[in-house]
Amino acid sequence: MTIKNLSRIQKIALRGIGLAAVAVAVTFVLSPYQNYQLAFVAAVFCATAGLTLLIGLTGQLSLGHAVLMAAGGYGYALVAGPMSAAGIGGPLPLLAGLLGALALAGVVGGLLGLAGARLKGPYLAGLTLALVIALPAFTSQIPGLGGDQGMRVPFVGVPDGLRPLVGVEQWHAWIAVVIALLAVTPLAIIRTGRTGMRMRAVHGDEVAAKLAGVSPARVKTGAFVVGALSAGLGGAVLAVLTQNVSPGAYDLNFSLLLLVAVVVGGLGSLVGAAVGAFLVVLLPWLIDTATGAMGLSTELEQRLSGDLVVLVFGALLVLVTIVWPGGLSNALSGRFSSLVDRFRPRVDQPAPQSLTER
Amino acid sequence: MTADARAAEAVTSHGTTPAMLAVEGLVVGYSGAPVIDGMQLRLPPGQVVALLGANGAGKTTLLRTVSGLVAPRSGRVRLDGEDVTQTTVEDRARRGLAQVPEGHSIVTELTVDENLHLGGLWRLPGTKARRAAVDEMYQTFEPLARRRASLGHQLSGGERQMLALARALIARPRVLLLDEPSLGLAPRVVAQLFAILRDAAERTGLTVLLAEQNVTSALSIADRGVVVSLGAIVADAPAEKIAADPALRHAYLGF
Amino acid sequence: MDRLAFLLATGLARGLVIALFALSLVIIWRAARIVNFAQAAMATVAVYVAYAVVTWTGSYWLALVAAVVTGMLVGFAVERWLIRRVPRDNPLPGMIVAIGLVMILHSVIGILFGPRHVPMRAPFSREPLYVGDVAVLSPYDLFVLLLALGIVVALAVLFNRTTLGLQLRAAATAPEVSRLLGIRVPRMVTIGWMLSSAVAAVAVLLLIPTELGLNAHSADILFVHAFTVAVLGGLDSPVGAIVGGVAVGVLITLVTGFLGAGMAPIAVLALLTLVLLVRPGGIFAVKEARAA
Amino acid sequence: ACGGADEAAPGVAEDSITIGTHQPLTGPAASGYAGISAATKAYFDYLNDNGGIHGRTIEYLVKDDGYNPANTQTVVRELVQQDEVFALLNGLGTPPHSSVLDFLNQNEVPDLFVASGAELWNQPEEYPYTFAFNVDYVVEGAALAQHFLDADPDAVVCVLGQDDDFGESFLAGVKIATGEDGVSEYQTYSTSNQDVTAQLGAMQAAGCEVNLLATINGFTALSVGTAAQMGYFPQWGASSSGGDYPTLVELLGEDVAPQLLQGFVSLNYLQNAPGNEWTELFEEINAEYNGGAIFDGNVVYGMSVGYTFAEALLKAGEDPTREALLEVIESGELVGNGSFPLTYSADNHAAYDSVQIAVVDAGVQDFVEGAAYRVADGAVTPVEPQHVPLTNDGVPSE
Amino acid sequence: MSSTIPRLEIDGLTVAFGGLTALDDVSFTVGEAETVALIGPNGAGKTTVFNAVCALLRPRSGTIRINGEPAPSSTTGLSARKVSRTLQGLGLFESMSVVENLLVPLSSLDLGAEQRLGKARRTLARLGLAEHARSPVASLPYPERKRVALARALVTDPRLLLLDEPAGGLGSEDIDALAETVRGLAGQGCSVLLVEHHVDFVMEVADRVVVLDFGRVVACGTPDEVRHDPAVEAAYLGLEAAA
Ligand SMILES: Nc1ncnc2c1ncn2[C@@H]1O[C@H](COP(=O)(O)OP(=O)(O)OP(=O)(O)O)[C@@H](O)[C@H]1O
Ligand SMILES: Nc1ncnc2c1ncn2[C@@H]1O[C@H](COP(=O)(O)OP(=O)(O)OP(=O)(O)O)[C@@H](O)[C@H]1O
Ligand SMILES: CC(C)C[C@H](N)C(=O)O
Ligand SMILES: [Mg+2]
Ligand SMILES: [Mg+2]
Repeated sequence: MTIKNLSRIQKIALRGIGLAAVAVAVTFVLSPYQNYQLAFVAAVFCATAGLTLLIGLTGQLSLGHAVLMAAGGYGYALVAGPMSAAGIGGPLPLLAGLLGALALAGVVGGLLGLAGARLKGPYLAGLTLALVIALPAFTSQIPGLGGDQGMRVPFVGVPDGLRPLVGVEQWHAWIAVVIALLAVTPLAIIRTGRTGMRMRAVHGDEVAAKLAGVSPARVKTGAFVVGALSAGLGGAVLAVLTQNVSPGAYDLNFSLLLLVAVVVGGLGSLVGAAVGAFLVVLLPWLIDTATGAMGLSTELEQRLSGDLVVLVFGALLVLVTIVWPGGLSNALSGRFSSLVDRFRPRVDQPAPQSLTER
Repeated sequence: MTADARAAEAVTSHGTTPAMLAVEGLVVGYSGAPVIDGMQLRLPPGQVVALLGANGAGKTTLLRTVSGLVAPRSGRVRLDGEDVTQTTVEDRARRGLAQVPEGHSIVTELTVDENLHLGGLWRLPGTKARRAAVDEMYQTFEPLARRRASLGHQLSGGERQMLALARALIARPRVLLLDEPSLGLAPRVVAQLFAILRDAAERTGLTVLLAEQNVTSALSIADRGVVVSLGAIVADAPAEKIAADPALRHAYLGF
Repeated sequence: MDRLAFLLATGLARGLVIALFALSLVIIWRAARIVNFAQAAMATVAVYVAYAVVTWTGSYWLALVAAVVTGMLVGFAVERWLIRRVPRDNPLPGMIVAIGLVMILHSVIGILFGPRHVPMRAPFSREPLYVGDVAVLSPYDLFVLLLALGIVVALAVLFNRTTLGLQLRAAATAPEVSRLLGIRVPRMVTIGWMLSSAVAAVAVLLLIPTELGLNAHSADILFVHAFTVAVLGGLDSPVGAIVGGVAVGVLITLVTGFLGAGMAPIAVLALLTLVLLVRPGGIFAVKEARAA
Repeated sequence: ACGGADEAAPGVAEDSITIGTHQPLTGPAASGYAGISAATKAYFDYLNDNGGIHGRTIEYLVKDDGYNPANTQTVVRELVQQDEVFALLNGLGTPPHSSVLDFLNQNEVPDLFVASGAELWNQPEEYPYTFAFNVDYVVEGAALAQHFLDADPDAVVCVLGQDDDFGESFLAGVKIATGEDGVSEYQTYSTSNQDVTAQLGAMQAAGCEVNLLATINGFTALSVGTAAQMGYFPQWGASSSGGDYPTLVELLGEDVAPQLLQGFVSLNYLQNAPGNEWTELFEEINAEYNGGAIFDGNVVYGMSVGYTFAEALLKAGEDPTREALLEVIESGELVGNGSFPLTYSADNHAAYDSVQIAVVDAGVQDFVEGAAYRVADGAVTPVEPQHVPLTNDGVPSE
Repeated sequence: MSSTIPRLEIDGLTVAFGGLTALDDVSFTVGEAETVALIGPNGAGKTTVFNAVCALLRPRSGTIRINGEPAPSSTTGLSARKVSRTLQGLGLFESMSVVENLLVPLSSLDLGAEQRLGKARRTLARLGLAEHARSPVASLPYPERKRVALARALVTDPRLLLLDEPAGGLGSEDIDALAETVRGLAGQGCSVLLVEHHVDFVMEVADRVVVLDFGRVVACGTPDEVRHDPAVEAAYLGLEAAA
């Protein structure tokens, strides 16, 4: 069987698995901290991948994507926590926790999606903004969510057999990479398939889409839900990584950072979402390391720390929007705009066997 | 020189009368090859000129270049003898150049009444004068009068087009550029509109450049027809001559 | 009962500042069809200048003038040098550039002035006047009330009764048509930005004395509330901004007073959700565009 | 987990030792606390110029976490795994620091002198590597309330608290002194909403005479200022986190602060009274090593943290290991520089259990003679302060 | 018409926008394989009829039946009932290619990917658009764009086709081609209801003409009957155009 005979979905899945395998291999050469960063990138990628589809394909501006990650984190903690406490060991709490993350994030995403289906641009942005702002209030008002301190999340240790081979951070990076694979592959499939086309249709002209039998409400809600599920998984990964989920971690700034990631990476592009995730995680560290190495005065260093990163992100956001509206992934290589694009059905290719989507 | 071309020249130059609107050596393009290539055209005051040509011939491009929405690669646009090539769209409008762009161009978030007032902003100083002109327009286009408080985006396609035309007329322009004004209008309204144009040209010396697919109607009120193809003028003659020239009609106008 | 009256009055005073800021968002929406996420940060810059003026001269009134003037200048600069370069075919790039600008302004203010709050005093007493034995508005609240109402009326007249207002509105939604009608669209958009940032600056100036003090983030929550209000009332509706602003101010105060501070953001979210479910374009939304 | 006797501990080099911290240099808490780490750093610079500890200088890596737990996670890992710090010192804030509690303990990194008054840090069984620095909020609430009740047993006592663990623990402390039903009104604020008129209106309406504040400095100023503008002048008592006079003056403005804060009650466990020998030393160090930053409670606090760490490091021996450091702290040998000697022991990781009441009079905040309380086992008892004297110009020595 | 159930049956349709009665007790039918033109002055309510049939608005009263059954209450239900419509503007998905525009309505049909693609390409070929299949619609000249809009409506093999000003803006050659296409539809059993101001085109393709004015049906009959109806001449055609 040659590559040509594979279905589009199989190709996307294979490609995803290949990339994940590369990422796993890379963990062996990374330091623990770098593995932690890699895992963090994978978690953020889960969220940006969904957000880039939401904004890029359906045109819905969500400023509350961090809340969906938080929902995933809390969903994970609410399920995995009690199981661990009850003494259940092994991979079970992790798996059940992921289901919990999917469930809670799915519900929140569904509700947001229902709202999004009715609301246009700025109105949806306003609602999601109010939601991020209200997140700490929810966690402090709903008993059991631990208020500002958030919830403890059980530690996921390296399985006994692997312990001599891999460190904790490396193990976590593996978990993160695999979950990212599971979260993003469906998005890649959706993006290039029928559903992605419908999303673009709804974005293009709602009335025409309706007349073509496409329900904007359903498409928009669906986009929110798949974005939420993926972000929820990202939130679960973060919970596992940090053994904690708290509202402060998912504030408006983080939501905006996710937005920066997808815009700078290139709206609608999954590679862009990945580039953005890397940027959002690594840039602060790079800048911090750079200012640290410059031997600035303590006072100046204190002033710059934190703020300089924000300045750079802000400048990037402005610059990219004005200079390369297609985002970095587009600007860096025109044709290579998205790896996944290469597997997009070329509609007039003579051999349509590769199009057995169902 | 063919007979046609000679006839065209006779109409074009009008002896020593200065042109109200003129384009000289105009070259316009978007990204690739020029869409309009070295065009010359002179409209004396009070003349109604039908600009004809197949879809994509460059009619819209010419009108947009004249009004300033598109910058030419080279060449000049003159309004009443003055070179306006370097001036902005809004300056040209204030000097009495009005354009009704292709496709129902109104401000959809304003009411019909507000749209009409906007039309008179520069050429009719004073609220009173504008009010009177607006009311007058309601008498001409009575469907608009019924919808005066409606927002633009509630109107039907034809109502929008009517509004765009009324708004252009209210400004009492010296030169009026119309891009497919009949689009979406009921035949009776088209007839009425063309009658108004004819009348304005004769009474107030309005100069009209009229791009139309509706060739028969357009030629029926025009003094002169200009046929463009592939960015150049291929015929320029009195309207009756164009209407009567079967070769021309067949080659460029498709009927 | 006294308590309710007190909370209502307090809510009204707070609501007016929110309303004023929301109004600035409505202005910029009407004049440029953009949600300016940078409004608060831009206004904060203006208020830093006002702070400098009040520190040098000791005059609040000069500071007020300075806030207005700087607000206009900031609006001018941002529109001319930034927003004008942004593609206008869809609303997203504008919003995103504004978000980028927020980050830039916040960090620059942070780097220049540090994280501390600097205090600013109100020009009038904030001790409430009593009606019977119910504490109601303070002189400062009255000042805010009158200023806000004055600005609202002035803007309503400007937008609905003057040709400048007509031009501003036309330029925002249909730039090409407007240019063909002789309207200097770029100038109109700039004027819209200047007006709106000036109003925002005044709102933030009025806010600071009731808060911790001036800092890069002083107006963040004001922006969130005001944006909520603008959405609640309908982005196009000045009346909606005022009514919504007062409603949200009163709601926050009542909920904080009776249920605790933690419930307030939830209450705001609930109100917003409820209103948008019933009227997706806000309470005072103009009629929806026809579908086809 | 590190190796044998001759292998150096992480962060320990021939002539330096590297430690780190996470601090809010930006974000919501920066306004109140960004000065702390700068002061600690200034103290270390002073110390290093005076020969350091056992010939080693102390390198203090300060990472900004913006008071955001997710950032805390990242920067603390960076400190531990990338920069390989010897210990974490004075990580600030309950939500941020609680998110790295497990990580630090699992990785056996000394987690010293946490900057928060939550009770979380004092759990030697579960978190053997973590030690608190602030006196906990329960102690603060109880001591403050007791002080007011000693003066007027019938006072109407009310509490305004931050809507988190800070407010709740403090309230629990107040109730130790007043009894379960002794708090007439409990109001909360949230840091995201800088308007406390509604809360103060409620307290005024409830006839509150003594308002105890579990507030950060900004909200203390806001509460006092707002109340005054409402014509409401109760007695105020504030937690040490929100009762720093210089900071409040800065927030309220120099012209009105002395009047507004006349009689303002607060408490502390550090020697920050004007004229105190430690205070004067720190003021000098501040002028010389901290760019003359405003000298407030944060500076005293930050330098005290530095001193306490230096003392621990000194006592941990010539070639310090993490184990030796913990051992020496748990041994109870550490004295610190507070109003009371440190209380660390193997089964107590709290730094202080006693506080001294301070009152503002004529623009000076000073401790009140004979007003000091110890809170232990659910009871408040009066104690005598035992000020630790300044020796060797604040450079710990054997 | 005949004993068979009409494709589209509109009975007593009344639509109001606030105070404005856009349609007032409008009734007419479109039979199987019949082409009916709906004409009338601007603002008469023609597009509103379409909007009502497509469930884009809620009528005040009246019934709409398609193949004898009540019309679907949601717009998205139309394609299942084999009803297609073009919009008065173009209403294309501007960011997509031509073939993708056609794949959107096909996406809800229960067909394999190859079948969908095949159908789209056959439809494009039929309308002479095959060479443009992969071009972005935004890059096409106006007449082609107009044809893409038509193709998108035709690709699902509708039994009832609603065309809103299909000839608007087209040159006479394109109009002739369009007339050809529309006449061909009847041959395939498709019913067409069309709104158009191009009178010659209407007269050429319509079996029957319904004339609306101020939301009421003012005339109804064969093209010839209607054309010489004085009421229609006065309200709609005007004197010159009737010539
Ligand atoms: N904005 C644009 N960018 C690129 N090419 C354009 C643009 N506008 C028009 N063109 C091209 O320029 C040529 C002339 O177009 P124009 O719209 O001027 O023709 P027209 O005569 O008005 O046609 P129609 O009768 O269809 O309105 C066409 O080939 C068209 O594709
Ligand atoms: N959503 C709406 N809100 C308010 N008025 C509307 C709405 N839709 C249509 N109308 C009004 O109803 C009337 C009928 O409109 P419709 O679009 O049906 O006209 P039409 O017959 O299609 O006209 P045209 O030939 O100009 O397209 C018009 O006066 C229009 O302004
Ligand atoms: C920084 C501390 C002294 C107080 C702070 N409120 C906390 O516990 O988070
Ligand atoms: Mg054209
Ligand atoms: Mg219509």
